[in-house]
Amino acid sequence: MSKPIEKVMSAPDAVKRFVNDGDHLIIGNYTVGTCMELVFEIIRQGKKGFTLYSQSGILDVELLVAAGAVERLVATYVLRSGGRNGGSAVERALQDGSLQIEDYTNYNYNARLMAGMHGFSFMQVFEGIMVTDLFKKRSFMGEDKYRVIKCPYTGKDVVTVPAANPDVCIVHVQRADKFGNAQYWGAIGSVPAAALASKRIIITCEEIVDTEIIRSSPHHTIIPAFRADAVIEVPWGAHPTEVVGHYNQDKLMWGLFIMAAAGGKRLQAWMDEWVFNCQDRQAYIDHYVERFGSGRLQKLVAKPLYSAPANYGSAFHSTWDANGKDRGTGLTMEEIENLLEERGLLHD
Amino acid sequence: MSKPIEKVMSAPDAVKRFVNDGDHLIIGNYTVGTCMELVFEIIRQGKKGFTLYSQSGILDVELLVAAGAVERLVATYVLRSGGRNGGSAVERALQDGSLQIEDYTNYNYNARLMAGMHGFSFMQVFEGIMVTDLFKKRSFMGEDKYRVIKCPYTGKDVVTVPAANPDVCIVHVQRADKFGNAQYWGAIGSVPAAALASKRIIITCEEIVDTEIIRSSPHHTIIPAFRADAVIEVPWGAHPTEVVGHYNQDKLMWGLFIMAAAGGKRLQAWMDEWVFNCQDRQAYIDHYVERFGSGRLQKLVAKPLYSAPANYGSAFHSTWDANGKDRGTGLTMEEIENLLEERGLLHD
Amino acid sequence: MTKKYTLDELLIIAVAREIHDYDNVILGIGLPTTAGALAKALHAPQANLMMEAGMIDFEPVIPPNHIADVMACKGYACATDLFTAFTMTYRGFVDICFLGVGQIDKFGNLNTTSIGDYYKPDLRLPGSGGAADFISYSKRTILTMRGGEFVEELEYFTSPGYLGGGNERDRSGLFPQGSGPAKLITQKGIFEFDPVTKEIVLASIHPRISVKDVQKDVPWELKISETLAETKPPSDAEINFIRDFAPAAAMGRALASEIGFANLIKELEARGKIQ
Amino acid sequence: MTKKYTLDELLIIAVAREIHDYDNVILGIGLPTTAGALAKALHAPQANLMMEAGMIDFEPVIPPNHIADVMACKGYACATDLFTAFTMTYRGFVDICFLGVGQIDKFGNLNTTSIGDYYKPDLRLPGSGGAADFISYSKRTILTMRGGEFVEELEYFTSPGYLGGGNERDRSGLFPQGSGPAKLITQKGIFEFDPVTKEIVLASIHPRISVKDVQKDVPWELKISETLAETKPPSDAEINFIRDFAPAAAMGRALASEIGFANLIKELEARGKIQ
Repeated sequence: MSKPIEKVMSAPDAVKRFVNDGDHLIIGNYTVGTCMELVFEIIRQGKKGFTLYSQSGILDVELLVAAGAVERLVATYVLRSGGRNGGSAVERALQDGSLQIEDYTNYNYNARLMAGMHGFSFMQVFEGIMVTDLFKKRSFMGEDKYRVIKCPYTGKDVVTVPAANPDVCIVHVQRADKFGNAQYWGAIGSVPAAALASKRIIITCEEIVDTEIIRSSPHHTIIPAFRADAVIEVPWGAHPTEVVGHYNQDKLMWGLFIMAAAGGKRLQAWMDEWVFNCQDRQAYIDHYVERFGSGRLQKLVAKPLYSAPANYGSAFHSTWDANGKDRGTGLTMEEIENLLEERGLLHD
Repeated sequence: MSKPIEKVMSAPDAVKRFVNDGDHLIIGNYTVGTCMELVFEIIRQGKKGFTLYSQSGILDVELLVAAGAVERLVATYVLRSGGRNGGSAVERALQDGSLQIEDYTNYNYNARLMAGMHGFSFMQVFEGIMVTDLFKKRSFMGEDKYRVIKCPYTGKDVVTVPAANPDVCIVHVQRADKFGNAQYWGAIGSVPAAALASKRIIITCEEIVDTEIIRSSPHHTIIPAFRADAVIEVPWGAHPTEVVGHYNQDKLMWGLFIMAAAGGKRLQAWMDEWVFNCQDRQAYIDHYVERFGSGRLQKLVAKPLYSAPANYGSAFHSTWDANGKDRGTGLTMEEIENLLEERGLLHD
Repeated sequence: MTKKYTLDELLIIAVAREIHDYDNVILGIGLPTTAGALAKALHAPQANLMMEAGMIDFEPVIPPNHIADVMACKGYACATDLFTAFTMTYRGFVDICFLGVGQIDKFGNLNTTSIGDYYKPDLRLPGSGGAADFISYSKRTILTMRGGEFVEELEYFTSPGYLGGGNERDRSGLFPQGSGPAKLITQKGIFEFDPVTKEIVLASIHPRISVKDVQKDVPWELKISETLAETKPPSDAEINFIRDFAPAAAMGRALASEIGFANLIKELEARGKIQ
Repeated sequence: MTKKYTLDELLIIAVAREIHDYDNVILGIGLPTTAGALAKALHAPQANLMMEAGMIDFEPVIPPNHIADVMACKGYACATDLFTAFTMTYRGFVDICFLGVGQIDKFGNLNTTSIGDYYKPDLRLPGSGGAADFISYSKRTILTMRGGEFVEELEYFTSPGYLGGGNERDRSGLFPQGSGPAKLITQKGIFEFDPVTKEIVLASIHPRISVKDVQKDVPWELKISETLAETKPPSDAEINFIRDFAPAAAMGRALASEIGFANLIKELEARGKIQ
């Protein structure tokens, strides 16, 4: 393995090194705890030409599309602000021809990632899709969007989707260690699959913790260190979306964004204020406090509600008992070495 | 859903109700924490004619085969006692023609369960298997053991295995609630897939805990209540195998079993003593203490080593703030009801 | 004497009554989550509420913000992933699900994707999300509509109802026998589907709504049930639960937003943060 | 002056030396776990030790009892499932794995399933377990043999080495290019595979073993490397680590069992539990 073992760096460095123009880029998060700071940084650096994958597009997709960074969108659900009379950056980009979209169901989209994560070239989906326009209307994926094969056991039609292996996944989690072991809990959705299907993984987290914390709770680890490329500690990194155990959704900022999203100029103004004029997440939070007061942020901070721990205990953690005897044979090291000598088992 | 909501019953009742002669029976556990008491009870009740699935056969498979309960075995790894000069119940049953075996790799076996768990009719496996005798030599599954299709995207050969949906899974876990939510941690192996692929699920656990414990740590739940058929609290239910956080493998009893397994008569004597002459797990443990002393058991008891908890906290858990005002509108209930009246929104 | 109610409350309560005790329930966001919380509190205490993001058996204590909002409850029994939440549906373990409607045709087929040319849409709606797969494989589906429309022909076919009507859905072999939309609930009435033709039928009408009021939204001659009933009004317990659990849902989205926004401005002004 | 060592220790140490720093390592049970612990302690501190039961990055503090023994370590970095552990291998993320040998042929193909007629075997061995898939998709595979045998023809083909030799494995298109068994390590020597013919070649011989000793186990004329070397003896640090970590492994299975059993009898007698 050629990756450095410690993956801690800054968000600008991570985006510079691991996100390229024209990449297939996937938002790892699903509605909750979205990797907002990485989205902001990608926009600040002017990266573009993406094929963007998103399970459920909210601010993340709107901002990247509004920034003109996305050419193709693989989606299941996009944001629409303000009902029939409203709009969205996605709608405007479709209308002016600058964006192509390929629609899937949540499950179909996830199946593409599951195939990618496991190294398969395709995954089965449910046959009912064949009667819908999801199946019948195709955009940039053409024939490959869905294909139909015969089950070798039942002879029935099986609908397939092709594997997705995005170039880079950006994802926000609760905690990680400096090696890149990332822990996430709450609504699992497609988060692990999005990360593991991807070629490169950039992780922001609310806190970088000692590796002992990670190693004591391995069932919460969704990305093992050897798959991670970058780890960045970004408190409030998902604001205005929420992070389970850290802070709630900020309905004020969310509302301001939603109102802005309905119109192109308003959205541009929002981005100027919150993305371009804030050089990093700390500047963004400082600006927020200046605009709205620290009390509003403080109100969002989660009160602790801890999971019941799992006991990983064992009766002992050494071969040798308190009297220095091997638990198996009841012998001390000296006795063992003498025995090996006696039996003629030692060579030099 | 017609199942009763509370699933607690005795092991004899559970086996009587949910295990039938001729069933496809699967051992949910994988080497560690094996559901020994359920295996013992199935043997005590003289159930037979099984097609048995086991990821890694140890005492469980040996005992069921030695009891003459198994006609067909789907396996990846079977126990062999004592090297070349030893033997096993499986070997003896193959030699006398009373048992048929279908060999898979660990991954192929697990792929059959993944297909079954997800409702697919088949699952992809890795193409390298085609050069081996696992692919070429087939037993009771015949042509279906593996089939080869073309990938609709790459045109390459894709090897498939058929879904497995066993009639009943028996499985031991650390803790469960009375509704059947079962939590397991440690080596995940194929444990969740074995349970969830099956039509019925019988769970033994070291402890039945308050449902609040379960609900605080949902990431450890491998079987949701609506899939469970029976829950039985059986402390030491996996002895002589180990249960993470509860007790270590008992090398004394394990050793006695291994020595017995090499010969049919010795194994029968072991079963007479430990299975047939002990009416339940408590009697088995009592007999153990009588034979070997309680000190030996005590030495196996795990010392606690708890996982770092996950914080599921939120800023608030009620729509109403401490002053009785709705957090969204800042109004009291009375003010809201007056407003609805004023705006003419109320009907009767 | 019963308490007075809003039309939003009537709709939520009609939805809640579709959930039976012991049901495995997939809830969508908004109205169904409040309905699910109501059902669990009042008449279906053992209903298993689930979300496609992988939350199994959750009990919301506040209305969830979205489909992946575990902070709206104090714990849930099992965290699974989205893939498994859907394959569990495909296997037949989901008794009932709820979908919102953008456009609906005579046979309960739905569009929630786009209006106009799909490739250059006049209106881009959210899309399928979980809808197409849930209505395909859940045993029953309850549709709800606020702001959607009845149309002769969908502009995009997102989610399958009864296809061309009659037994076409069952005959296709693509769906579990007997599945499909069971009811459509709007602020005017409750619709069912004719057991033979599968055409939508007005089955129950809310108090003070006339058949004409309903017909004017429907571009074909709407079938009316021979046993057309008036929707049973909400009980005090139902109304009180909704107001306590989700006052914004009781008020309706427009009013709740208006007052919420005013409240925010007031708070910011008080802190000198808005001039 | 170096410490004296047992043949079991020599074998384990030779295996450990195959693990490089930063390797993603799949360990099987027994000898490889001790070798993995040794490598991590002495020369490959950043090696990622994994087990197919789904343990990623574990550091054993005692020798594991089996392939799913998390009680042998104090925590591990990630718990995944068996399916994912194998698909991760298929995708090329595993640098090295270790397999034990029942029967091995000239081109490194393996039998760990049965001897005699497969359907009515003379000897039923354990089976494939993870072996066939790991040797297929790991970048390198190290074979170890204690008690196994070299044969002209396998009685059951469990796990693919170089098939019929030459470039047949690579040419088949079924395996990653360049994968396959890299070495076979026994208590007598270390074997490699000819880069062109893929036939097994004796590359290194343990101290005090003659080529004749090795040849007598092999039913064909064994190829000997032109650069045949003597295996580098263990260092004191290596020997001390093994004895401390796994005294039973140092002693060898037969002796450890004999003494362990005697110890048990003594203990039970002392407590009056055996007459």
